[in-house]
Amino acid sequence: MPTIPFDSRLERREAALLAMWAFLVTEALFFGPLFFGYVHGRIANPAAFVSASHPMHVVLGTLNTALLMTSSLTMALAVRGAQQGKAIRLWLALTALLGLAFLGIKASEYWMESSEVAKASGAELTFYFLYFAMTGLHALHLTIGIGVVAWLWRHAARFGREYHAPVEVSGLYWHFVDVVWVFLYPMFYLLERYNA
Amino acid sequence: MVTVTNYLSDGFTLRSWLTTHDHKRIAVLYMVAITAFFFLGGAAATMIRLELATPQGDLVSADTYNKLFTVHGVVMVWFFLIPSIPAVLGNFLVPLMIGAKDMAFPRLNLASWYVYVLGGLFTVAALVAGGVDTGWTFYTPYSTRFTDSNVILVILGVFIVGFSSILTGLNIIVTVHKLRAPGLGWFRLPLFIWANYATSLILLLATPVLAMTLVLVALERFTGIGIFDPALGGDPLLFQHLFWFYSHPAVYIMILPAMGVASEIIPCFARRTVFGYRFMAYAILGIATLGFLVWGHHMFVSGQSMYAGMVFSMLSFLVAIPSAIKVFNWTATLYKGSIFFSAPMLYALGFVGLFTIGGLTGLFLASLALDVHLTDTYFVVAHFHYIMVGGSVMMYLGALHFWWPKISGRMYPEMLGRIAALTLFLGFNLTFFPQYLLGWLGMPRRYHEYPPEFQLLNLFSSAGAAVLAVGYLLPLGYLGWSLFFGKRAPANPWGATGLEWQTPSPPPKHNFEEQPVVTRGPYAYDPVR
Amino acid sequence: MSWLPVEASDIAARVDLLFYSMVALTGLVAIGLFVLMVVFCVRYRAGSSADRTNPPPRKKWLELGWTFTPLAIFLGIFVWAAVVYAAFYAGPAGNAMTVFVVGKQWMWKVEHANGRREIDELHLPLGQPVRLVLSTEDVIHSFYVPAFRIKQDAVPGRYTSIRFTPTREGEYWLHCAEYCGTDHARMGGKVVVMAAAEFSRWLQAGNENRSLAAQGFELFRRLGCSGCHVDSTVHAPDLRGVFGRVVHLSDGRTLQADEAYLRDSILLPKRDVVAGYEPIMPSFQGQVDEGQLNALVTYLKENR
Amino acid sequence: MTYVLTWLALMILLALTCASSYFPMGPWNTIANMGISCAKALLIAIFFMHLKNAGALLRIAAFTGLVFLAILFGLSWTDYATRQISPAPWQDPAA
Repeated sequence: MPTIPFDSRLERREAALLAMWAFLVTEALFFGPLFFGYVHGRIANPAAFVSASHPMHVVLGTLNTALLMTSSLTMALAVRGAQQGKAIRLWLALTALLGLAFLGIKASEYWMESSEVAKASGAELTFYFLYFAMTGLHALHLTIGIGVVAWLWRHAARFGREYHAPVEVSGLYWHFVDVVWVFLYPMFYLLERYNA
Repeated sequence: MVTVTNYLSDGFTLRSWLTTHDHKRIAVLYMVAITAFFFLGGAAATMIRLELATPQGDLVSADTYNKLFTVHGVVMVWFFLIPSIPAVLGNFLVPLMIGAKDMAFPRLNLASWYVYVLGGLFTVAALVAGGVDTGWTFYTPYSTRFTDSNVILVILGVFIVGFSSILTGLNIIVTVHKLRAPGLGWFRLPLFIWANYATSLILLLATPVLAMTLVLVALERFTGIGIFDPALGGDPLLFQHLFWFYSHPAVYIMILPAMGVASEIIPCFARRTVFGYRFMAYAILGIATLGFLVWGHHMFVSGQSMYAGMVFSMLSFLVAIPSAIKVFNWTATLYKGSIFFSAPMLYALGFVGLFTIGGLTGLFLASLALDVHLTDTYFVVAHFHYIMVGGSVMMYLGALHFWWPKISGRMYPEMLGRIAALTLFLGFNLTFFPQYLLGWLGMPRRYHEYPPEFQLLNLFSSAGAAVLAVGYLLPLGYLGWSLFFGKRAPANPWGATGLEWQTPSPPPKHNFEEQPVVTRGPYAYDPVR
Repeated sequence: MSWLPVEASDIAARVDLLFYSMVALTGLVAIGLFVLMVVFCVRYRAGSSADRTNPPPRKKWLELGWTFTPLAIFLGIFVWAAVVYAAFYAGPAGNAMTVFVVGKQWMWKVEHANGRREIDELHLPLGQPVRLVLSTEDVIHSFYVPAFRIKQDAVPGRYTSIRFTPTREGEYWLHCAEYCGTDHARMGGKVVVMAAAEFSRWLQAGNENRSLAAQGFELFRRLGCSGCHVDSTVHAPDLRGVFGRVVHLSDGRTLQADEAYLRDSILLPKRDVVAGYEPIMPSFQGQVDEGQLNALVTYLKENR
Repeated sequence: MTYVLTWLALMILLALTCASSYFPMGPWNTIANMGISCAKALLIAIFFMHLKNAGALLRIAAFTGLVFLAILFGLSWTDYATRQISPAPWQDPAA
């Protein structure tokens, strides 16, 4: 058993929250080069980025955004439920299911887009490269998030008014993944839609 | 006398070490691992200096030479220097110095060591598979399109070890915030804690950028598409911006903890409080922050805009100021002290001298017009070795000597310690000072062969490297020897003031028999003794 | 060997003045500091009888002093160095002689305006301002002549340039300073600075190639440029005397037709379309190499 | 209740950002999209991630991330904004 360096659960919770926020800062900077690469690419090759974005399935993308934001709502409700000592399994299950639905739709989009990629040339390739890298990394994060939520679901009985730091911390992570998508959505789906 | 189990006698099996959650044992694990990598990187350096003893490329082939300096850079930067003080001494001392039982997340702490080892294995695998020849900087498009060496494997190794750094940094930050002993306010913290805290901030903020940038290189290499490819509207300089956004602050990851160590050792052996404690603490934070604003000074001739060069040059001069403050304050700490020249103090004084030279020559490189001539020559090589080897490695060794009694419970042989410190100081200057001259005379770096007129200075440098090698092997020998035959160390052999000295040597598993309470600031040494 | 590197360009003298001033300044600071450290170490060694009453824990004016004095000095050095740096890039364009340099693993290919080419050597006339235009066929290289104190990276996908004036006859080392693979250390040669008359003899002698402008004219026909740009029914701008002219673009901008603009127009014709014309010109990216591009631009410059 | 309102606001913003992209507004399309994204991110951070009730330390942590991203973007942009590029033909060796 490791030494527990904290004197109380309260201290431990505060440490966990700080650690998660610090980790999310790291995550934000982890995405940094990709976002910067996108900004550079789009300013250097505006036309290619627009033409490459038009085959994106804007309906599916919008639906996915809605799903993910709804999952953030259910996750927030799960966190509050845990803090108040209420049952949270339903909220956790909904969160995970919404996440899975997102991944399913994303996968079908990947499938449909593969033919567009084959036709692309020049800086359009850069657009697709960034699209797959960024949404792929996001999907990876979401997959980890779903795993974490499933773990919380399994151990839901342990959490209550006294001890709920793991739910809170996982919630922060889930919302962060949501925030990333909030930026990815207009970056890849909404370029000069009026010309599409 | 009651015998308390100390952390070392808390189990002798390999298993008890490899599954430990004790920050002190994890520190020892790190020490063993980075020592191995230090000698691996050192072996590469030895080969480099042997090759450069003559102008012709006669010892190894050009390809082998390129792989040697790449290995030297990759191993020394990511597998030795960056984890050296934070992961070994930071791990060992941060909880002790702030009166905590352990790091905030002991399991995570152990995990970060395993992550480090995993990253190391990938890197070693890349070496076994034939090495990599991009230099530690992985500049595109050479790394993405042209070399046929094991770039992806090494990138994977560096990517993984980056997460070890991030986890260590996370742990230190949360520990310093949440686990300080009662009464230990921020301005009562030892400067070593300030330094490791600031270092951890950099680890957290800079490392992820490197990790992603290297992933982009690997992806570009793998898929043939990428944002650094000019044929697709990308920009090779984009890589350099992202790379140096990490790699310049990385220099401060290496030097800040060394500054922290010097700030512990100098007051202790001058028997007086550190001069200008608050300025020292602010300078540490200043260096950590300003260090993020200067990366473009690596790119003055890269095709970066002239105006951006000017912005980065000015910011680079600004970051020199907190460094200057620290040097002045250390010197002023000697004033009216009562100075003992024990081995750790010799290392610390040597550190101040070498860091001063390294820092002052940094000003040359921050000056735009001079950098055009000096960049990518041996002047740069000399400059950063003065900072990283003369600074960080000297102080890592100084710290090992200073806290050796605490870590091992044994005293090292003092006279040998002093001899090693002097040997290193002389060997170091003999090795690297001629390289300043070589750079000024125009010898480019990463050269396997060079014009014959540079031979004399290169010979000095290679001879110095031999002295330096002796200087590194000496401590390995006598510190190892002292583990078994050294005199048993008392709790506080130096009469130092830090909390870590108020617990037995070596410390018990939970660090303190009872929770220490802090009632005064650090470095409260009696003025006269 | 000499302990001081030769100064063979106008820039070198200015760089050296800055360098030696900084050596003096930092040397003074370092020596002062080391003397102080040694004095303190001797005077306050344990057991000495020196006075140790009231060691100051801090001295605000002293600390502020050694914060702001270096700041002022540093800003001075910054300005000095920046002014010299600007001369590398933003010197007067006027009478500079342009030489094209192409880096390639592991050689430097040089092409003079009249078409004379050389490899791993660069001949220059004494006292003539020179503008090197650098590009690369593969990885990043860096053109480094220590005696001139110049260094400039050649970056894939674009041209970079640097200016200087050779001021001393002789042969000097030319190196590649940016690591570029296996034979990086062997990528280099020499720069030969000769008297102006001797240089023009050298330039003419052994020149098997026709002038760059003549090559450009041939390309202008072969690639079909003349089909549209010369007396044609296709509505395309007449290019006679275009160099240096102010051009009005279809989106309202105006710019001067310099070399960069001509190059852009060949490679990325849709970017800056001249007012009154349709964007119908195809891109020649990938069809012309940089040598041919240089020839075309030189032809356009001389076609008045 | 706060949560549901936040969610509603997010959905309205989503509709806005999606709809706006069908009206040609030149550079303002991008500005609107990014502005709305920032607003959404702020809503999530403040309400779902509880920055509203968080202590100073957590707020500083969140802010630090933004500041350093801004440094990465801003200082790099001092180069891109002032760089003059003459493109040269360069071919991928593999192609």
